[in-house]
This record gives sequence, C-alpha cells and structure tokens, in this order.
Amino acid sequence: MDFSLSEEQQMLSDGAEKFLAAHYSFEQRRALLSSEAGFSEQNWQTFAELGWLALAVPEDAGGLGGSFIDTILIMEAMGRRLVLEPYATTAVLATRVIAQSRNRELRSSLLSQIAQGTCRVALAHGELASRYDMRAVQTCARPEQDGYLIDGVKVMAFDAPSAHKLIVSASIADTNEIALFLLDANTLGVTVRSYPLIDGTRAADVEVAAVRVNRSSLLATGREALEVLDEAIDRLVLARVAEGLGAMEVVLQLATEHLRSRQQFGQPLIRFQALQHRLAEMFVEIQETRSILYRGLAHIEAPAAERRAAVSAAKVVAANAGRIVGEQGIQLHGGVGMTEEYQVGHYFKRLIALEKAFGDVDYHLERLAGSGKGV
Amino acid sequence: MDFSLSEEQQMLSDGAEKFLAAHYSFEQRRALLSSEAGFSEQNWQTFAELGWLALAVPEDAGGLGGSFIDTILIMEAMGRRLVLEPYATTAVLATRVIAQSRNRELRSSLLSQIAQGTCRVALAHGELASRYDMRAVQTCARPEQDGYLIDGVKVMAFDAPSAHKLIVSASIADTNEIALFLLDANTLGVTVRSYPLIDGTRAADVEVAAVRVNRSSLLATGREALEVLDEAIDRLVLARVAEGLGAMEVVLQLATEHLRSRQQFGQPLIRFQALQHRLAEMFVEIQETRSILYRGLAHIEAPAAERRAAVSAAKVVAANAGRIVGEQGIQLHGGVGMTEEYQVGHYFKRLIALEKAFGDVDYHLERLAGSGKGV
Amino acid sequence: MNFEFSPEDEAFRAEVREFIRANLPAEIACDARRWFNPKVDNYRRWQGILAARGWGAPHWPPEYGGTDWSAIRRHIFMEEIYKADAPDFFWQGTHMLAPVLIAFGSADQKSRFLPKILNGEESWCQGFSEPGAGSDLATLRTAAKLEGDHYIINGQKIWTSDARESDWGFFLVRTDPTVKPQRGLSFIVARMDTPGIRIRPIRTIDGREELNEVFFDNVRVPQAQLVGEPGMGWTYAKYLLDKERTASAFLYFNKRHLQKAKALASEQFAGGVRLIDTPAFSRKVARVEADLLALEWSVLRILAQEKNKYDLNAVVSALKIRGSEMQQRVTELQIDALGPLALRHFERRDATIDDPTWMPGWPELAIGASSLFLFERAATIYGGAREVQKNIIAKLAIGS
Amino acid sequence: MNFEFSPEDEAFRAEVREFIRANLPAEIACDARRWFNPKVDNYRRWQGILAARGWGAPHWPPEYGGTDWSAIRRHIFMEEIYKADAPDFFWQGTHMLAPVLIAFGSADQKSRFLPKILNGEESWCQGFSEPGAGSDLATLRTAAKLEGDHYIINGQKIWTSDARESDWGFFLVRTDPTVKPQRGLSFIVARMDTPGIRIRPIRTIDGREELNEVFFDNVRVPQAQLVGEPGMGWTYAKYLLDKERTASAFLYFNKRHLQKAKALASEQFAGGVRLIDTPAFSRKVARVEADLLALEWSVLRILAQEKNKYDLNAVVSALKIRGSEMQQRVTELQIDALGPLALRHFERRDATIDDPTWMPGWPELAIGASSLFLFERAATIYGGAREVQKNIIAKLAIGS
Repeated sequence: MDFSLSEEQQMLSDGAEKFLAAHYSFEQRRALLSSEAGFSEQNWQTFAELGWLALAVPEDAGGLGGSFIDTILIMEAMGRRLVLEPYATTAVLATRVIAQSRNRELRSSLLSQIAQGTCRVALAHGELASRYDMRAVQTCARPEQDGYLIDGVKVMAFDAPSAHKLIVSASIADTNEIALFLLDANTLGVTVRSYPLIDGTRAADVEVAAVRVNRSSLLATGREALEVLDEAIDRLVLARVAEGLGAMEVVLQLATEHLRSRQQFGQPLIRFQALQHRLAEMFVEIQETRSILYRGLAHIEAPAAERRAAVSAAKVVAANAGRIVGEQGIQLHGGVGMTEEYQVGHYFKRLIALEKAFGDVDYHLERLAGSGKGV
Repeated sequence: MDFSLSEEQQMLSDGAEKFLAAHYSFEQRRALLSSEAGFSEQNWQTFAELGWLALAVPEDAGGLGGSFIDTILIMEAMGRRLVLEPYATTAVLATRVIAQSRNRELRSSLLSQIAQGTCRVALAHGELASRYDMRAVQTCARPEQDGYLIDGVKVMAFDAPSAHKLIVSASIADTNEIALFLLDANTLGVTVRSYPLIDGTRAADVEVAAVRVNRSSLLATGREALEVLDEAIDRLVLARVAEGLGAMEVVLQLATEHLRSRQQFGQPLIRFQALQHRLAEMFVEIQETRSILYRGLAHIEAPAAERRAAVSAAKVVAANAGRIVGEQGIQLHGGVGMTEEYQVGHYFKRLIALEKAFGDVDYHLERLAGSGKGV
Repeated sequence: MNFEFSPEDEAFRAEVREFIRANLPAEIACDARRWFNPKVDNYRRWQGILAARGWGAPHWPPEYGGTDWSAIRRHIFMEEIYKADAPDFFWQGTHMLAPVLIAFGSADQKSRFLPKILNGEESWCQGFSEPGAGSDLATLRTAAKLEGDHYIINGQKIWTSDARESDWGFFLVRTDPTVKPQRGLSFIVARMDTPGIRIRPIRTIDGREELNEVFFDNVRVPQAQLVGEPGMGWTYAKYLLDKERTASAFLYFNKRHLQKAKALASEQFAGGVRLIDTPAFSRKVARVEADLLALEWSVLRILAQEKNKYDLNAVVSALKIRGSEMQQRVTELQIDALGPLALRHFERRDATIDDPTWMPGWPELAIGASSLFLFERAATIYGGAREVQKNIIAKLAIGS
Repeated sequence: MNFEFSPEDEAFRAEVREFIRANLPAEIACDARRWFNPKVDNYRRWQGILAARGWGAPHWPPEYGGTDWSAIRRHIFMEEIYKADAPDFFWQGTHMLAPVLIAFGSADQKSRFLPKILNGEESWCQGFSEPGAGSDLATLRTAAKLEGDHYIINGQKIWTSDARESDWGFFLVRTDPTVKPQRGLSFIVARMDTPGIRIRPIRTIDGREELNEVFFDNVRVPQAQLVGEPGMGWTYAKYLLDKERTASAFLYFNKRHLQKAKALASEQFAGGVRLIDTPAFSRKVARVEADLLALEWSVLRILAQEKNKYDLNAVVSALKIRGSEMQQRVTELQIDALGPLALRHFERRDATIDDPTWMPGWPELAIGASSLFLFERAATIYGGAREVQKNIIAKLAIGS
C-alpha cells in the first residue's frame, strides 16, 4: 500500500494547479459565468493540448489510457477552482460509456474527437419521473427497418447545452430493454432547452420527437447498457467526490483567512476557541473525505457489487462533509458569505450541486445498504 | 388557551415536589435501588393516601376521576426524583386499560383495589419477536368451555416482578383476534422471571404454560382490545414524556451546578462560552419538550388518528431531547459523570429507558408519518 | 390549563378565512406561493386590501387603525394568511417602524406617516447594520450632524432589504460622537430619493438582489424627521426588536414551507413510489414536523402568556434559535424532495408554467426552491446570530 | 499510488487467521464476544498463547521478543484478532509501559519486566490521572520524596483500570515540586501489593467496577524502580501516548461492534421483517458503515506513511475525534437494534445462554450491550477530551 503520488502524477497535479491558478482567478471565472456559453472554448482547447481530454481514452483509441487516478487528480484541481468547463461530463462519463461500447466504429471515431477537443458529449438519461433511477425510462425507441424511431423527453441533462453529441437512453418497444443511442445535438426533432444551474454550469431538457436513427448509432443495449452506464456513472461520481474534496479544502482556507482578517473585541476572530473548533470540525470532515475517496479508487476496478458499495460510501461521506464544510464556511463568513462577491458562496453552491447530481445521500445510502443486489 | 395551573393543580404539584423532596434524596433512592423489591412499599401506601393512585380512576369506580393533567403533574415531579415505584405502570397504564374495559365486575373491584394501594397491575404484552407491535402476538388462548387455555411467553413486562395481577395479551385460536386477560401473578403455570433494567427498575419475562382462565377474566377482545390498549399506551407514553421532562430539567441544573463548582485556568468552568452554549442548547431542548407535551395533552382526548400523531410527535421530540440533554449532562461533568456516585448518570439511564420503552424514535416516526392509518 | 381555542376564536378564524378567499387576487397568491418574498407591488396592493377591511395592522392601538385582537387572534389571523398563500404584512412599515412612531413619534410624524403605512401607499426600508458591525449596534458609525434645522448624514448602511423599491427609510445614525456609544445614536427617517442617497444592490448567492448597500453623502434631512429624542436611537431600536417576540420563530413561514415540501414530495417519484410514501422521506418529513409542532406550541405558550419560571427573553431566544434552524430544515426538505431538479436556477423573470417555453411536467413549486434554500443559509446569521441567542439564554435562564 | 495489499501480506493474513482458529480457546472468544473487556485471566492466558508463537508484542524490537512486521502487517494482525473475537493484547503492559521501558528503562528493568509482560505472566495498570486534573498532566500532585534509596509516595490516582487485578502499576509522580510543573514529574513502577497502596473500585454507570481510585499512603518504592531520569516523567508519558498513533481510532473495536450491531439487527424483527431489512434501520447501518470505512482508510493512510500536507499530530487528532464518535455510534446502533430488550441490565455473573434459567430466544449478543453503550458515553471524555483534540487541530493544521 502506497498513498504517495508517482513522479508523473505529481507533475500532472502540479501542472493542473498551475494552469488553473493562471486561468481561473475569481474574476476570470465570473466573466465566464456571465458569458453566453458559460465557459471558455479556449480553455477547452488547452485541456485537449494538455492531454487532459485523452486521459481516460484507451490507448487503442488514440488516448493516453491513463490510470483513473490521473483523472481524479485533475478533478481535485478543478474542484479547487470551481471550473466551469464540462470536463467531467465529456472526459469522464461519456468517454467511459463510449470506451466500453462494442460499437467499434463509433467508439474509435468519437474517442479520438473527444481527445482532440473537437467533440463534447453529454448524457441525457434522466426523466421527470426517474429521479436517480436509470432504469426508469419512458422515452421509447420503436424498431424499424435499419433503425429506430425515438420519442421522449429527457430532463436535467448536465452540460447538454454545449454538447455536440448526446447519449440518450430509451426503452426499446416490445422488449422494454434499455438502449443507449448516440444522437447529434442538432438532429432535426431534437430540441435542447437550456437553463442555468445554481453552480453556474448549464443543463437542458432534451425533447426527442420522432427522431429516426440508424442501427449504427446504438452504443449498447439490454443488461450491457445498464452495466456500462452504471459503471461509467460510478466513475463520474467518484471523480466528482474528488472535485468536492478540492472545493472543501478551499472553503477551509477561505474561512481561516476570513477569521484571521476580521477583528472583534480587539482581537482577530480566529482567536476565539469556539470558531477554531468549527474549523477543526471542517478539517476532520475533509480528512475523512480524502480517505473514503482513496477507498473508492481502490475498488473502482472491483466486481460490480463491491464497486457500487465503495462508490456509494464515498458519495455519502463526501456529500455529508460537503454540507457541513459548505454551511460552516458561510456561517463563519457571516453576512458577506451570502454574497456573490465573496468566493465562499460559490463553493457552497458547487458542493450542493455535487450532492444532488447522480444520486443524493438517500439514494446512495439505499444502494450501499443493498449493494449485494447488483444493477 | 391558558397554560397556567389551576389552584388545585398547583397544590397537587407542590405537594408532590414536597413529598418527594423529603423521601427521595439521592441516598434514600440508592438504598431503595439495592433493596430486594427495588422500591418502597411504604411509599406506595403513601401514594394511595395522597390520592395519587386514584387520580386516573373514574369517579364511578371510587376514584378521583381527575383530569389527565393531574397525572402529568405527578409524573413530572417523579421524573425529577427518578422515582422507582411502578406508578406509571399501575396508575396510568393498567388503570386506563381496566377503566375502559366493559367487564364491569373486574373493573370495579380492580380499580378500587388499585386506588387503595392494595393491588399493582402490570401489562405483559411484549414478546421476543414483537418489538413494539402490540398486534404481533404468538401467545395463544384456546377457547374451552367457560374459558380459555393460555400458552405463551411474554418478555420485558415492565414492573411485573412487583405486580399482583398481570394483563396478558393473547391471540384467540381460530379467530386470531387479540384478547386481554387478567391473570393473578401467582397462578399455577405462570412463571415470572425478574431482572433489573438499566435505570434500576425491574421487569420480567412471563411464561404462561397451559393456564386455564375463566371467561370472567377477559378484559377486552378484538378491535376493542387493540383500541383500548393503544389509547392506554398513548397515555402512558405521554405521562412518561412528562417524567422525562422532569428528569431533563434536573440534568440541566446538575450540569450548571457542576460547572459553577469546578475551576480551570483559575476560573469556574461556567465562565467558558463553549460550555455555556451547551447549557443553552439543553435549555432549548427542554423548552421544546414542554411545548410538545402540552400539545400532546391537548390531543389526548381527540379522535384516534390525531391522538396517535400527537403522542408520537411528543415522544419523538422528547426522546431526541432526552438523548441530547442526558449525553451533554454526562459530558459536562467529565469523568465523574460516568460514576454511580454522581446523580447525573442515573438521570441519563432513566432517559434512555424512557426512550426505548413503548416505542423508540423509529417506531414513533413511522407512526407519525402514517398516522392517518389507525391502529 | 386549557388548550382549546374558544368557539369565538374559531368563528373568527372562519371569518378571516372567508375574507381572504374572497379578496386575495389569484396572481398575488401565485407570486407568494413560488417565491420567498412576493414582489413589492403585491405587498403594497395586499396591504391596501387588508387596510380597507380594517385589518391593515392588527397590532396597532385601535385609535391608529389597529384592532383589539388578542395575541391568540393575531396568531389565528397569521395562520390563515399563510395557509392561503397570501403575502404577509408590509412588515418594515407596519411592524418595524410604526410601533416606534406610535410610542415615541411626534403627533405630526404619526399623522403624516401612519395612514400611508397602514394602507400600503408608502413603502419603507430599514437601515441599522453597517459593514463590519455584526450584530453589535453600539459600533455604528454613520454620522448625522445638525446644521441649522437639518441633519447632514454621511456614512453607509448594509443589508437593507428592498431599498430601491422603498419610498422611505428609517435609520440609526450617530448624532453625538462624544458620549458612550449607545447614547450617541438617534432614530431618523428619510425619503429614499433624497439627494446624496445612493443605493447599490447586493447580489446574494440565491441569485436575487433584494438586499442593498445604502450610501449617504452629505444627505440633508430636516430635523423634524428625527423620531423622539436625540440620543435615544439605541433604546428605540431595542424597543422595536423586542416588540414582536414570537416573530423570531418564523412559525408561519415554516409551516407554509413544510407544506410545500410535502406537496413536492407528493409529486416526485422514487422507484415508482411517491416520494412522500417512501420510508426514508416520510420519516424525514415526520422528524421535521414533530419539531415544528413543538415550536408552534412554544409560540402559543408565549402568546397565551404562560407563567414560565424562566426569563421571557431567554424563552424568546430559544424560539429564535429553533425557528432559524427550522427555516433551514424546511427549505432543505424542499430541495431534498426535488432531488436533481433542485439544481435548476430560476430568475424571477423566468418562464412560468403558463409560458409556452416552460417544459411540461416540471413541478410549479420547483420555481425558486433552490433560491430559497440558499437564502435561508443566512437564517442563523441575520437578526442576531445563533451565538448571541445562546449567550442570552446562558445569562438569563441559566445564570452563568 | 497503490491501494492493494501485497500477495505476501495476504498470505500473512491467512497464516494469522489459521493460527487464531487453531489456538483461540472457545470460552475466551465467547467472553470477548459478549463483553467490552474479557476477564483479566483470559487476557493473561491469550497473551501467553500469542507469546508462545512469537507474536506477543509485534511492535517491540525483535531483540526483546517483537517481530519485524510492517505497520500494515500489524494492522492485518489486529483485524484478524478482532474478526475472530480474540482478546486484544494485554495492552497496559505490552503497549503502554513496554515502549517506555525499551526506550528509557535500565538494563535491569528491561530484563526484569519485559519477558513477563510478553508472556502475560504479570499484569499492569496505569496511574496518570488524578481527581480534578482533567486532561492536564501538568497539574498532577501525587508526590514522591526520596529518602535514602526509596521514594515515599503520597497522593491519589483515579480512573485506573483493573488496578485490583494487576500485579504492578506505573505512575506519574511529582519528585520535584520546585521546578516548572512539567519538569517535576517522574515515571515510577510499583507492585500493587506494596504496603500503603489502597485501591477503591469505582462503580460506573454501566454497572461494572473496572476503574479504580488508587491511594498512596507513605508507600515506599525502591529508587531502582524509577524509570529513566527523574523529572522526565512528562516526556516519557507523552512518548507513550504518541507511540500508538492510530490506536486512537479504535478501528478494530468499531469494526467488531458494527458487525455485532448488524448481527443483532438480523435477529430482531419489526413488523415481521428482519430489522436489518427495514429501510430505516438498514440506512442507519449504512450511514455508520460509510463513516467507519472512511475511518479505516484514514488509519491505513497513516500506517502506509502517506506524505500528508498537514501536521501528523493534527491528523491523529482527527482520528481520535472520529474514532471516539464511532465508538458511541456503533454501540448506539446495538441498543437501537435491540429496542426494548436493550433495557435489560446484565451483570457479569448473570446467567448465560448455557444456563437453565436463561430465557430461550433472547439474543446472546444482548448480554452486555447496554453496559457497553453506557460505558462508551465516556469515549469522548477519556484520553484527551474532544475539545483538546480540536485545539490541537486548530493549532497544527490550521495555524490559528
């Protein structure tokens, strides 16, 4: 057992910190927030040049085939700066779904485009009545000669507004099996209704109205589709635990600095024991989150039941820690912590977004409690 | 709406405080704890003389037919002193079951004996697999000519070791209806296996082996039996919320006194803000417990669904408060709080006993959530 | 002890309910249902409707247009207001300024201001806090210097709600820097369009801009607009804050929003079951509900003037602590009910369900839920932080 | 990064497991399963069995009978010990006194004491705390005055575990009252049957009498029983407390007792369903389990000597805080699983399930569960209160 980074990993992590420190100041980020796209295409290209978009792409598809730890390091660095680019959606989630697909043609063409930064892919699997259950799919795919006719409405497709392609889940008529299709975002009949999320990223409801697709756009189907999706989402969840960890560490720094800089009764607030103890409690939560993240990493290649339990445990611990650290961060700042002009509120909102996406605490507690049961 | 005590209520409450102050010092109580019976027969007789055992006995059965508030006042005073006599079991729970029985003969003879202090009655309704569900009864009553043949094992019958009579629930063979029987504790075939509980009171497992009873010992049956039992237990639960409230108030006093008397870094512990705040948190819990107790009282005569919801809400709030107040009480005392020589630990144990008897928090949360559903 | 509302009170409740049913415009109810605070214009309008019925400020003395309702009736009234998704009173005028004017204002001030507060014609904002002052009013620095018959005000206020939508504001200003800090403050009112007053909105993390900074740059305010005696500002402010003791429980807010959380959980599904029927969520609701019922009865005990063995200020601080926690818990329950849908951010100008671009199926109550959740993170900060309340309890109830 | 145990480590685990299976007497396992602490005699016997295998004190240097296992292997060993319901080491001797003797003791002391600690022949107790001293060792007052070649000890210790069952004790005593408080303490060992030593058991709220007060009334102890240098007692005590950093997580204890809670919940029924299968209880277990898994990996990170950007002492304090909370939560889960049955109090002398008076059907694991729950309320008090740990974190990790 060895918890230290290899030399390459340390370089990757330092490089990410350095790049983001230069390109993600609070002011730079605010400018992106209010821009049309909500992030920077230029940054995206740099991500491609730095190889970050190829980290999870297998070598046989022209990627770096890096260890999942590499991805985690990038995500933690991004969490520290509240990065707005849809990195996790494309480079972790979609990349993994596509890499696991047996559709060789789509796989090789898409993955190389992703790695080069020319294609962003979002997952549109949620529906109004599905909550977090990926099996609850009303969207219907009716088999036709050579293909399918798809109808349905997807909601809360994260980062879909800026995606070139969408992975859409649908239930095959007659068999009721779930299938994953790849759709161009600008296909006729596909309507992407965008909206902002509380953390400044974007999502969309996606209406698919009588859209005809070729059999060749099928990524996976049946039990395999569910397993591929489940495993890819587990990777995403763990990656976003790392993102939350990065964010929490900054919240602790911000709160500490704030308490150092403010005076009351003639001494800095940080001299008050009750406030020190709250910082200490935040520290404990952050330590425990890092530990459960590492445990998740250790089980990410394990058989599904173990992997699911490990990822859900990580999410539960991280979400709980995120709530405590985020709320304390605001409380310790007092009123100014509630304003958009101060950083801490933005961190809190990202932590809430992480908590509620891809399974909240209740969902993951249930999954952990019943983890022997499989997909 | 009026939350103040009437003159008579104030006298009753003051009288109880005064009597118990004289007869329930910590030392007197410790002597009772280690005595054979675990309480004082003499106190019991005094309870009868003071009329406390007749408070809940209807006037038509020779009692005082007092308001339920009177009982609550006595219970709160008893909670302050951690009284060991089985008052609640006999004078609240059993008295109510019997008072609601349509068996006029049993009713009038038993209630007058209870009021006079010559008969203690315990309820033996729990079984190993029943947890808190009064409908889960394996004990079987087989109808025979003129009566029933009863077989079964009851567990955790509170105060049964000192009871003269037992109210035993059984399932009637064939119909599977629940019935409540009154048994003499020394009936041949009835074995009472006593044990102490963590708060110093006593309970027993009761084995009923092929015991023949007359039809005249039937208190209630079927839907009526369940309703009578449910309502009587609700009264008991609320009475014990009052008991817990009394106990919590003393814990706050004890903790305050302790912090006043101990020094650290040259000043009394109570000067430390962090410790003051913990006392303040205990205060809030106690305030809220009194409020929800009053709300429970306001609904104790309401239709069953409302009554059930109100009692369960009271139990949930009180149990949660009891845990917080009790644990903080010990924490604030430090190591000495863990010893039998200090009072606070005894209060904590009583609070835990109250929490786990007649429905824990989970049970009452479920009951509150589904309170429209009836028994 | 008697825990019942009298038949007369119940009849009163029916009367209030019927009045609201007949007079609350649907669009105002809709606005209040979706958002933490209805639009200022809706407040104004609703205040006028209440005033026309004689109910514009029930807590005022009858001679100024108040009613002689008991505390319990005022409670019943508020319950019905919130149950119907009606807006609250135009609070800053009716509940914050007016009691001070009534007690300490001049006859001119009363006749000039009270009627227009009552009927909603003039809107008010409050300016006590200043940057860096926290909950401690003694450190306020905004200065008012008497020159002739005008005060010249210089300084800055912060966290002023609805400053831009208000006609008038009331402020604590330092008129005497030479005496003990609490003695040098005075209570003054000013039109918000007085030259030299500049307002800067503060965008809060919920995405709204209801709070403001108010800057004073040589603002000339007639001496006659000083309320009561100079140097008594601190006393008046304390009087005002003590006036509505039970308001700090936010009881009606909490009840309304618990209902919304339940409504949301009845529309959302998990594993094919209504969320409200799942064991996990229904228990979560029950847990919050039990605490809220306790809080409600804590309020009733104060309203019914229970003889409590503890100091009333300590009891009120306990209300404030639990009330602010409940604000956080009920709004948390709402976003928990919404799950992933809670992440959507809505602006006030956003599409509504009547709008053709609105996506069918989204729950109407989702609008603004996350904003409210975010805003309520401040509930334990504003109006006297939780720590201050604990200090009060420790001192007054426990005698530490 | 590499998160796997090596194949060699896994083989080691198998070896340990097999040894325990073959050598742990059933009655000792049964004792450990039911009770927080097995009987002292069972500790003694098991320590001898481990020592015979060469595993009596893995953390000692090999020349004294230790092994050269890595920290990870010592962890694996402990996991297997607890999984099998074996007793822990005879801890006060092997883990508290011995490291001090090895580092600072004389050659005579080492040869006299270490072998009998290793094989369990002599039992030890610890006496640091004194009434009123809290967690602050600097205020200790028990005095040892040198007269000729003996120290004369007067004073009192408190919270000494198993004092009556111990052959020897080690104590912090004040040998020099004239210097700075930390400098005047010395570390001394004494036979517990030395004239003048009087032991008074303390009955704790769990009903047991394992803790004691130890009184010293002119107790004569040979000068040769002073360990190391006079005046260095505080340093040695700190050395001792720092030695087993990860022990403060109580990881193995917590894992064992979470398993017991689950076992209990599998035997208990609610509404005809196994409690462990009910949504409410299974989530409660999952919540505790997630936190315990995190704690386990926090321990592993320290054992594997992760390069952590934070001060190691702060990281250890975090372990201590969470570890003590977990002790309370896992034991709470046990009584929650038992429901009403948890209220029964058991004495050690009580009937067991093999006893004819035992009621059939009662779960064996109910024995002692409530006592353990009650005892663990002290987990956040003893060994450095939670507040002290937070101070350490604030100072070393946050730099406040």
